Amino acid sequence: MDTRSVKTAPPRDLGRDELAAAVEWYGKMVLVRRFEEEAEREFRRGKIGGYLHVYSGQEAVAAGFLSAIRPDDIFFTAYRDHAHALFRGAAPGAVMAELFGKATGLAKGKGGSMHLFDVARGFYGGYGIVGGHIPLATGAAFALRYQQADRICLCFLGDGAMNSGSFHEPANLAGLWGKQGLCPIVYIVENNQYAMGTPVDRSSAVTNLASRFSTYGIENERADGMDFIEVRRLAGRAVRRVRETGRPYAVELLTYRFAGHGAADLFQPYRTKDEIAQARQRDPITLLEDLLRATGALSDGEVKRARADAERVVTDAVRFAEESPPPAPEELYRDIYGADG
Amino acid sequence: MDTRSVKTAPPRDLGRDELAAAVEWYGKMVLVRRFEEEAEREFRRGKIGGYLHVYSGQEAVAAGFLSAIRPDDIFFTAYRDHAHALFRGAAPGAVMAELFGKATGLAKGKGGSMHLFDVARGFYGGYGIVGGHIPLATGAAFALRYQQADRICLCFLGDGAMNSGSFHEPANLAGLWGKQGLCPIVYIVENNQYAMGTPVDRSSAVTNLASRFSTYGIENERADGMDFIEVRRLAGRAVRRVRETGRPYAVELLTYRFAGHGAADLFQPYRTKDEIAQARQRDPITLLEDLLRATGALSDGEVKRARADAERVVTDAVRFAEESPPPAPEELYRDIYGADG
Amino acid sequence: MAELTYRDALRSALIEEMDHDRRVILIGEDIGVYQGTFRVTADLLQRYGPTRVIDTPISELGFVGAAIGMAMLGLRPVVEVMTWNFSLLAMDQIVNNAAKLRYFSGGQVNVPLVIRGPNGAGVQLSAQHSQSLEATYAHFPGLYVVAPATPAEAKGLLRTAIRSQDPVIFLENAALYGLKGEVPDSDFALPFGKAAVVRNGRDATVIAYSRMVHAAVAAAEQLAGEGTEAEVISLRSLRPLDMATVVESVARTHRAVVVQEQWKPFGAAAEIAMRIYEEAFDQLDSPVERVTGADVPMPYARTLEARAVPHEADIVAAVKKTLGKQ
Amino acid sequence: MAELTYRDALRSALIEEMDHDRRVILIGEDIGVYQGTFRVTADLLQRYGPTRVIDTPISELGFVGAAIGMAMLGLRPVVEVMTWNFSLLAMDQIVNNAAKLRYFSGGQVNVPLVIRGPNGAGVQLSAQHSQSLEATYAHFPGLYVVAPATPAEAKGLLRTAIRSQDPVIFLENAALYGLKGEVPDSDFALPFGKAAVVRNGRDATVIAYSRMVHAAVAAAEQLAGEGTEAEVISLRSLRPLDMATVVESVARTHRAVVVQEQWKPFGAAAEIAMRIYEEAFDQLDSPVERVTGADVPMPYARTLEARAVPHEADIVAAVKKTLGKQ
Ligand SMILES: Cc1ncc(C[n+]2csc(CCOP(=O)(O)OP(=O)(O)O)c2C)c(N)n1
Ligand SMILES: Cc1ncc(C[n+]2csc(CCOP(=O)(O)OP(=O)(O)O)c2C)c(N)n1
Ligand SMILES: [Mg+2]
Ligand SMILES: [Mg+2]
Repeated sequence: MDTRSVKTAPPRDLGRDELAAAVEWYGKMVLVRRFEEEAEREFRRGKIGGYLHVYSGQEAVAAGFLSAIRPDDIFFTAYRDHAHALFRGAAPGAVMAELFGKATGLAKGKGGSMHLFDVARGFYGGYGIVGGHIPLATGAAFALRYQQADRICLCFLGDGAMNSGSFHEPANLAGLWGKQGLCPIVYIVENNQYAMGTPVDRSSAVTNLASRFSTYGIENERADGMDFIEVRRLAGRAVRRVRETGRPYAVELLTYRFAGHGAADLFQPYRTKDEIAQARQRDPITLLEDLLRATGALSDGEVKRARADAERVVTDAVRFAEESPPPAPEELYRDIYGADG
Repeated sequence: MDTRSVKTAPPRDLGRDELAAAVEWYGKMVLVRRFEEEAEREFRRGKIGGYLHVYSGQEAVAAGFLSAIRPDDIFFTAYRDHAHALFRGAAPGAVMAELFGKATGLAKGKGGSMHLFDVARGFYGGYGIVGGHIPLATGAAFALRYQQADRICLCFLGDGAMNSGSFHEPANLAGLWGKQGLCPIVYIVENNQYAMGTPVDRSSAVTNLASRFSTYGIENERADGMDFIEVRRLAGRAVRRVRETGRPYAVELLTYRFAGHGAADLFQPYRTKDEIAQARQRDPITLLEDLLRATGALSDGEVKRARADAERVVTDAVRFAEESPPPAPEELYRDIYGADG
Repeated sequence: MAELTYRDALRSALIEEMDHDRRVILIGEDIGVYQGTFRVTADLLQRYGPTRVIDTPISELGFVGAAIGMAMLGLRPVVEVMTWNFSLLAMDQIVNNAAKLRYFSGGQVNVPLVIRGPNGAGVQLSAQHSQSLEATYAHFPGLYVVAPATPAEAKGLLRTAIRSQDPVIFLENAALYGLKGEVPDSDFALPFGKAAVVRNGRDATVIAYSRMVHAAVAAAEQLAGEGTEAEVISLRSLRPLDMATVVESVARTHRAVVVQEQWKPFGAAAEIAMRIYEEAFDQLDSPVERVTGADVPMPYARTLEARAVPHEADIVAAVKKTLGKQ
Repeated sequence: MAELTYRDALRSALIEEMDHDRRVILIGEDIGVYQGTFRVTADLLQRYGPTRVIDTPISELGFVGAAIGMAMLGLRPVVEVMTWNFSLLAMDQIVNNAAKLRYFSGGQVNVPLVIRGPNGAGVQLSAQHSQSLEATYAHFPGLYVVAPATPAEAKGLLRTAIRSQDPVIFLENAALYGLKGEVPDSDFALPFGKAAVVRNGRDATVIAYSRMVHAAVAAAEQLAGEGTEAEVISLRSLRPLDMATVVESVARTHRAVVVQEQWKPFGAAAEIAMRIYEEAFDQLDSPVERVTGADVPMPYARTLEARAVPHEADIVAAVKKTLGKQ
């Protein structure tokens, strides 16, 4: 476990805008956490089927990056994707409805938890085959630049994904295309220390995952993924640079998954309760909350309100999902081929 | 082209054994070169079908390594495999017969040029899918150590193969297994500057291919692949170390393919005649010949005899192949399943 | 005889083979410390240690390929794919190396390899995680493809698979892991290419494999209530296909229904049905019927998923159709 | 009308689509500087530059996946696989992303992608380089699978493929690249799912695709000399299958022979034949025959390879068998 091997500089001199953003994203992070807790509950209640992978513990990563991109930028991630959709502004009701398999879900109930999509907001999906989205994101980045846009692409991936050919091959393509300024992508390795039950040092022959990008000529850095302010600053720099140069960039963010791998991972024989408890001491939401309280940007009342807001939004989302109809039977045969099919 | 970016130290102080081996392997290299020229001719005469990839220019690589291993060691390579079979002692007639598709061929005429095998001599084959043999070799190395043998495995691969997931995934496995001393393998990158028509700087985001192994925790070095003595010394060190530690090791050998990619690659629009001519100035056979002449180990007469021997062996091989029968029709249905099938 | 779950039947075959043959080793993602996603390998790391129970990174191509190399050198690796869906990443290794190595080496190497894991749709796992890939693999010469339906079949076939000299595609089913059944003790093995008549009947033959055998038996029971006696065959292996058993049955019943879970086009049922036409045409009193899943990527929503996979009722309807009772 | 080779027909479709639509780009190994292994893309790098004709490293999974991502963002990539054999490395991307993305995104994305290259056995390329993968791909909903037999079909279908909103598996054939034939000028396109009767006959229907169409026509000509008139259908697309044309023909001839180059088990002919039974059972006067390759990995030796693939004579024999003339 080396979450703490990366030092977190106490963020001084927070600018006005930065502070405002931090307060706003604090609220979103509270919402996401509450949403995930509820999703786990609904899974146990049998309202949600299939696999369910929650994001608790990693919020600062997606929040930091998604707070730093433009509305017309795009991103891809794996199956641990609820937070990404919510942070980007997808309606919590539509996200919950997707988990419930309802017609009003983000993907009409056809994708489920692992396949959230909100293309109108630049969210190009949630994918279930580990690493399988990395080639797509790389090609998408090329397409953006080919279209002469200065839009960029983010690709979130797990530590486990880095051992797949689905990582290696597109990373090399990105390195090559980047030389011509044709690959504006940021690879964001969410190193939450585990791929299911396998810790990084048993899945990867080197544990500094950021360094792996050097072999593709992709500049990279490694940072604390628990500190929202730091992630957001780093994201701002990375995004600006990628937008300007059309060259890929990579970051490894050290974070931790508080919950089991998925809702079925109950016993977690691969780690101790102690380890989890220790990691929770650097809960990204608490860290941000403490900081904002310290700077006076957040009062007790506001914290309470954020929590109450989250409660209300999630309750509404569940109600919306519950009350939504299942997909119409004929949906089974729709969306296989386009209009010409 | 950076074949010359690696300096060749003029090998002084050649030991007695080293000198004897060099003379012996000089003869083998002359044979291999002559064999390949003849194979190309037989291809044009329609005696050989399918694909034909010759090794001319790269002889010092396979010779250097195959002269440095034990009879009970094993190795895998890709489709450019005639030299590997011949250096290891496969009967030239059986190799040529395989190219001719005859029953007396190394693989009974079923494999052809790309799939030479001589398992009795530890040669575990020739493979046609670029990179596809790298996982096999890695697993084979594990198996050797699992069986408590101190045998080792060599895995020859091309520069082009390094961009495939078929390289990345087993390299990481080797790095991991090596930590427990369970992966006695040497990866030998035969960097002949091209993958078909694609030079290394257009196929790989970094052109120092050896360095790529560092990301798997595999120690590595880069060297001149045209100098037999140097390759053989390096091979001796690498093999000893791998045998002792059970850890993988990697070398990138800078070499050059004198012929087209395959017999069908006639026009070679991707490189100039000049470039080839320049590379030929460091022909590994001439380099060795010059050195051995300079040390007095090789006389004019011996050079002539080596060439005459090669001529005779190749002529015999062709005659053997010509006169051999094609596989019996019932061979079509044999060797699909084992005795239990 | 002992009553075992399908999971424990598999696990006991692994244990018995590992106990008697040190060449047998296990490789896969989270099979050791994590105890296996479906707990088929539970406690085996503790029992055999980390060189015989090897947890791998997420590198399907790499570890399947490495297992082939181990097999070439004389080990007998049993690879777990967490689900068969992920095996598509290793398809080149399976199809271009494992299946063909013996052939293109002119018989110089064996590849005694088993790849096992759950195949087919589960509980709302949606499009990328619900495929049933038997037709995809059974197409390729050089592979064995088996799909046990019961704990006894699971154990008997896994034994044979581990002892085979050739690569075996061993298709389990997540919905069956908890299923209980009698399993013979002692050195029990089932040969490949031998189907089993699991229910006798004179009116029609229903041919199925894996989970669909149970749907077929349930359908047959329902039909029995209406006076129709359907014979049910569990194929057990798809490559090779035991057509002798199928033809013998169809020669008695004169009607055949072939059931598969996966979508219809170019699926396993097409081949099985075609073989019936080729080998028993004159015995048929009505066209062979196929019962299959819907030709769609698997949807997530429970309601849609239920419509995408075949049910007992579909088999009942198909049998009736062959009998002109529709 | 112009006389073009199959190769030039493909090339002209690429050029015309690239000229009129900047979203069309080409990606593959050695398609640019090297001019393409089979020269289908000759000179196109010079014509369109390196951002539209992209030479890639040996990374089939990576560049097919990247092309899917480009397609999702609105480009229309045409990927060349040097041969379809190598596509197995990209199978996960093709089957789990390209084919299913529209579905699991609930219709939010299109994947207008073409993957093209030679399929089938060539000249002694042996086991790893001689596969014919149409059944493997046609199994999966969400894909189109086409296999042109003539220059006109090649051009007309490639046009439609490039304009399609969905991924197209475009199966060429190395033995056909040099074949000449008339190709309509102007804006010529052929719809998917529409087979063609390429030779009329009243006695039996031979159904084929790609290279086997020519073997079927040759067989029909030979049969004609003996007084038997076989109708030959070029299927053009395998997903979807145009059963209307097939059934219409079989309703006239009452006999059907289905031809495929690949080994038999779980191959394309099984599905096509089964569909004939399902949709034209009552029209048949004899069992549907399959003509296929041998069920073996392709051997290298010329003599063995010749025995492994189906020939004109096998088709002749099969037609005669349907006519009871054996
Ligand atoms: C190719 C593939 N292999 C295996 C799986 C099963 N699986 C699902 S998630 C997972 C672990 C992934 O770990 P990581 O990439 O670190 O992401 P995290 O779950 O930590 O977010 C595995 C092995 C899969 N979905 N795809
Ligand atoms: C997976 C795969 N893709 C493409 C090919 C076609 N192909 C055969 S050899 C080759 C180039 C390989 O280059 P390299 O690895 O450098 O080996 P070299 O030919 O230089 O010895 C290519 C692209 C193949 N055989 N396998
Ligand atoms: Mg992780
Ligand atoms: Mg090369």
